[in-house]
Amino acid sequence: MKYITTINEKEFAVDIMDDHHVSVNDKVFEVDFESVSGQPVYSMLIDGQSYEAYVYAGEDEWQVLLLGQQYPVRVEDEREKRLKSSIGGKVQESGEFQLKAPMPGLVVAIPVSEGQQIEKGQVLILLESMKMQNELKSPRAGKVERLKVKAGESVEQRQVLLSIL
Amino acid sequence: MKYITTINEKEFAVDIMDDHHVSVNDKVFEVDFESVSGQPVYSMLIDGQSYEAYVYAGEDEWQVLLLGQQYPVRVEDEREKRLKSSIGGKVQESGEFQLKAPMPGLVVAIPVSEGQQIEKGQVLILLESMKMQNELKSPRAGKVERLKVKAGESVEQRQVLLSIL
Amino acid sequence: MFNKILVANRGEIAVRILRACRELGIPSVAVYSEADRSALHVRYADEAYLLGPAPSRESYLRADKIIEIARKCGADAIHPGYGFLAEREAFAAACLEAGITFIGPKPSAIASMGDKMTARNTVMAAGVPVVPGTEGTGAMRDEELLAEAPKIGFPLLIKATAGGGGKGMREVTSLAEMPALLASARREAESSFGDGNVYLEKLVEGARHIEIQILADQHGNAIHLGERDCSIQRRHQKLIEEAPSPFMDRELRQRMGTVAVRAAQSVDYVNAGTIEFLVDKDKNFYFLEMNTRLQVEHPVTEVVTGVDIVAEQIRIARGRQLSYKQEDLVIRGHAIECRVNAEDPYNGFTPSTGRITHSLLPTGPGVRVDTGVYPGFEITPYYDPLIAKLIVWGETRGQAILRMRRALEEYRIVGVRTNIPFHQTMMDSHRFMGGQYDTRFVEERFAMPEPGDERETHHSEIAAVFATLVAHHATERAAQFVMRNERDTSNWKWVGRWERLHR
Amino acid sequence: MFNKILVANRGEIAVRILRACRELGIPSVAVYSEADRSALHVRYADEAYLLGPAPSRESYLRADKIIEIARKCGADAIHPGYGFLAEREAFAAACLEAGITFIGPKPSAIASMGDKMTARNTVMAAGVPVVPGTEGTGAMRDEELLAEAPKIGFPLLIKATAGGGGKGMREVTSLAEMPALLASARREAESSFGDGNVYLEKLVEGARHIEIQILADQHGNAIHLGERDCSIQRRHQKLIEEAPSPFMDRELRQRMGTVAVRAAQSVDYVNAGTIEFLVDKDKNFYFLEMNTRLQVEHPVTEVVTGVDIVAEQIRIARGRQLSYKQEDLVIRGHAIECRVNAEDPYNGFTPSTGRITHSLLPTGPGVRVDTGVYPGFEITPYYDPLIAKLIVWGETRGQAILRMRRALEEYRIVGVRTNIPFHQTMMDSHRFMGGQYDTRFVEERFAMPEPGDERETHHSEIAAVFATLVAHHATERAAQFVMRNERDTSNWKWVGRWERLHR
Repeated sequence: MKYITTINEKEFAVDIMDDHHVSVNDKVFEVDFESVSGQPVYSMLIDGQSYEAYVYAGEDEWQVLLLGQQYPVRVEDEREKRLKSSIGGKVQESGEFQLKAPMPGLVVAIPVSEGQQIEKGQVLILLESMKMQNELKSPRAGKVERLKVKAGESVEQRQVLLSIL
Repeated sequence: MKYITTINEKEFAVDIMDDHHVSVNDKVFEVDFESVSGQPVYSMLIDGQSYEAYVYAGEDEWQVLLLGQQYPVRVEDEREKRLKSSIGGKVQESGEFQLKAPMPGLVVAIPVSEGQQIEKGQVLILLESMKMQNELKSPRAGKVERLKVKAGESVEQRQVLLSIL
Repeated sequence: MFNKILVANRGEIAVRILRACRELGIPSVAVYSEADRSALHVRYADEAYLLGPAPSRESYLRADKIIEIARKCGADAIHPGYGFLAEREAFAAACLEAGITFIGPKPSAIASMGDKMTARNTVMAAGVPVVPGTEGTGAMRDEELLAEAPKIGFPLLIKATAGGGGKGMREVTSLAEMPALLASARREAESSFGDGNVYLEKLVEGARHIEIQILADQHGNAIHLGERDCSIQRRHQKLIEEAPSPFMDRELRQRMGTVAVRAAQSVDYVNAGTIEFLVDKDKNFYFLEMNTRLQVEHPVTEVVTGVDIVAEQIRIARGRQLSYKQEDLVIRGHAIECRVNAEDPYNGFTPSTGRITHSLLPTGPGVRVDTGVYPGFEITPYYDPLIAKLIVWGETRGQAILRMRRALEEYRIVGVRTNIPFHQTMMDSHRFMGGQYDTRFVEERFAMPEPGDERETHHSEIAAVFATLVAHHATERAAQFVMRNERDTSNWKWVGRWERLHR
Repeated sequence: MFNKILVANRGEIAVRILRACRELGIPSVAVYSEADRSALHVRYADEAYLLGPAPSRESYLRADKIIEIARKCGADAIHPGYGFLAEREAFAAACLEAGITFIGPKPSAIASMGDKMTARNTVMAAGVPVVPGTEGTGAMRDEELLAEAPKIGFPLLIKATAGGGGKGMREVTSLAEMPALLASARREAESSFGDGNVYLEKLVEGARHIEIQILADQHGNAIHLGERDCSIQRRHQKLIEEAPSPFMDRELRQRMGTVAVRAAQSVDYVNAGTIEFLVDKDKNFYFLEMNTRLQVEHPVTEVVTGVDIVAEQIRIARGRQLSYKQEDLVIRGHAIECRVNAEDPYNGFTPSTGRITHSLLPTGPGVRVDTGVYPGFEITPYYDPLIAKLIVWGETRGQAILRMRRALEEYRIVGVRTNIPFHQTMMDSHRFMGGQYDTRFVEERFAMPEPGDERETHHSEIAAVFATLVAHHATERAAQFVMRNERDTSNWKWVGRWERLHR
């Protein structure tokens, strides 16, 4: 089974040949791969080299934590890949930016108000979590819309707080 | 719900009154009980005293490992209990004794043969496990029957090896 | 001995103190919030009582409830740990009134050292050098502070009067940005300590944060246990501490030690305490503040001196004499501590919460772990992000660094992000190995590795294979699942992942 | 330095050695049997290669395969650990022929110390006292041994010529029972070492097992690192070791140390080794045997001396000089090691196997754990039952015992039975606390606590409540389950238990 695997723009043609052989860009490796105690922790012996990684599904990519380094990885089988490119570009692209809470916490202050025009980098919300104040800034200029929270409110991780249009 | 709980012949009348109250022989305790991280490890706060135990189902009793002490516990609700006593005595009682492997291992030698008359304490089977030789002895006098294994054979834990009649 | 000690804290430090109680054969009492019912300190204590809901204000800061519980269960001593009520004069006083021994200094000492300005004046009077800053004129309004700032000169720091641990602290490089920073500092101070007062202090550049551990008994004996170098900080939060300091020499250690003891004596200090200094590149040192409690980083001192500081605190509180004289103390080898926080170093160190599903602690020679968590435990957003302290000992600093690398590589935590990669990068950094760092190092000269170099390219290839194999299996298993192959229980696992992948 | 070290072992000792390699910056290679694919030593090594099926004969004893793998992967040194090939002269020789450094003594030293009788004669010649027994007349037939026995006198021991660790060892109290015991001893020796030869040795009564750790380099320097008391044994298997020995005094330590070094020099010993002595109540000591390898219990010596014995082994093998002189060595505090075995102390210490589902390691001040297992790992019947070594350090022996109690209480292992309760009982025993024990203590004077006493009755009440609550919930949940209330996932857990209960 052939896959196109991408790590920060770098593409790898990975072919899973059988249970013990994998080729990367046509270079063949002997592989012994298994999950450790049913956890998303994997041990891989690749040509004898012993590696262990924590692999889990992120928002829309796989996240691989290997030797203290974190790699966001996109895995697509060739068909998918072709399909995508024919459509062209990411679908996620859209005029609206939704500010989501990066962590659970308490909304301490909202220095902006609905309908307000704001600049890139401007602080939208002050969120307190684990006793630290975190300033959530706007990734771009725009207009504040759909303000969904009030100061003093607790929010869940990834909860939508407001939108920028 | 009322139970009769027995630990080496000693009986306790345990009444689970509600989620936070239990009485033992009519003495009432305030109890906060919960499983730790979904394991058979339990934390119990009983009148403020913090105890932790590993509780699991043994052959026909519950096993409780508490503060380094192991307690085999029989728990019966009153109805069951009355039922049993009416039948009278353990049902398990029977003329046949089945020798089961106390652990997985390798049968090294079988000093007895089928049909042989043996005495209490006589060695029936030599089982090697974790590099130690273990002598499995007969709990009573009798006749060796249904010899189910051969020397050199590997056996599973609790596998029946032979019977004494 | 005490009949029973109540530990008014949570997490790793509560566990640390419970261990000391157990080793001294003293029954221990834990208190906990609703979020902490199955926390390790509740599991390890002899007794445990509920304080209230998760927020600290309604649980671990409820002095009244804690004292009431101590009374009810017959605890005759309370150990406050660090944070929460540890440096509240009122709490220490309330304990005394209730006839309960507060394992720490007298309320008066907490008071005079707790208010940074009083502290400065007290130690200055005792001839201890301090960092230039606004004098002890109590609470100042913004206008006054803005007026004072230029006299001190920029860069300078805004610090919370009641503060500590970098909370309510802001750095100011120009008068222009000062008003905004004053506001946020006051806000954070208010929410952290219930006191919005702040003061100004000159920022000593190229400074190292070096602190001296002291022990003092009720009989007038006071000794120091040498220094800890805590210069590896981020946003004024300590991340790595070591003892001895690679920057230190015997002569300076002696001078600072003597000064530290003098500072402590200036407030008749009793029990364990720490004097924090800033040391500039010319080895001039300035008194920063005194922490009138056990420090997070106390283990590095324990490891090199062999002194059990918590056990010693308890003995002192009982009125015993110190078990050591200054000359008894020998520093053996080198110790390093890494604070493992639930923070994502690849994401601006944002806090990470969730259930720890899998965890493997580093063990073996020269490794100590102080932690309050275990697999299955949930990291909540209510408390600070410290989940473990990893401490190593080595005969030399070099050996300690190599051992720390080994230990960090062994450490596995699945379920929350941690800053372990940060520590690994630090242990590989030449400046850290050379001991060439100051308190600004992390913010100004340090960066997480970028992909691209030799080693990296090879590893990203490996990462690609990992991800592809996992994705491949996930798809295959999911397919099987659709075929209702329910015998194979491992499916459930895979399906779980499959679903996560597509949520 | 070596380019790469292959570790020809498994379990905790393989992990211990891999850690040393990592800390010295030397790439490491693990070898494993089919049963050990996900063992910790495979996870921690830089490289790992399969040896063969689970049985040792087909995997960890395959000297040929191991050397072939070392050649293929470019390992220029092999560390044998203990057991398996560690004391096989042929293997050490084969390594040399293959141009691979064997991290241990010369084959000749292994040979002369490996054969117990040659060993006795060699050290006797060097003036080291030995226990009376059958002289070095090589392999003896049963008749000869039966004839010799009365001359030595009963009780006496039958020991495997190629043996160690109590395997193939039997105790004989009368001539009558001797033939049967000879047979079983030879059988066990045969199956353990592939050599059924045995010899006789007088049983020294009231004896303590005290051993001296020595280090010798290739330049003729040899030192001793003091003693370990290993008298707490069962069936001649060590269970608890401590350093220093409570029975020891400086003068005796010096004498035994000197004799030990002399014994080692009598075979030009190089690298780390241990001389085992029996010491009677009058402090007469007799040479027992020399273990020409790393000992299981080496950590207690590491903890009190600060010497990393494994790192030192590697340096010595590279031809470096010892890093220490005899006078450099200072013994600091006291260390105790408990061997945590997968054995059920309530069931005649029968081995217990299965998957470790949940485990919590003791950590914190003064605690070290050396282990090769982790939650999710399966304990198989193929190898020895040692799953972890729990080592504690204390300023005094008393503190060490209290700390060990604390650590044992913290230790949680679910899935297999362990002998932790045995260790807890031992730490509570007055004779152990008083240091009043000999090698027969466990078998003759020691018993697991019987229910009945004060404390016990209270605890059985608690146990009753635990069991009743679990049973109660199990029934209730099962009922719910029947009602197909599938939303509540926790049901699954409960049902699992319910099924186990009724299997």
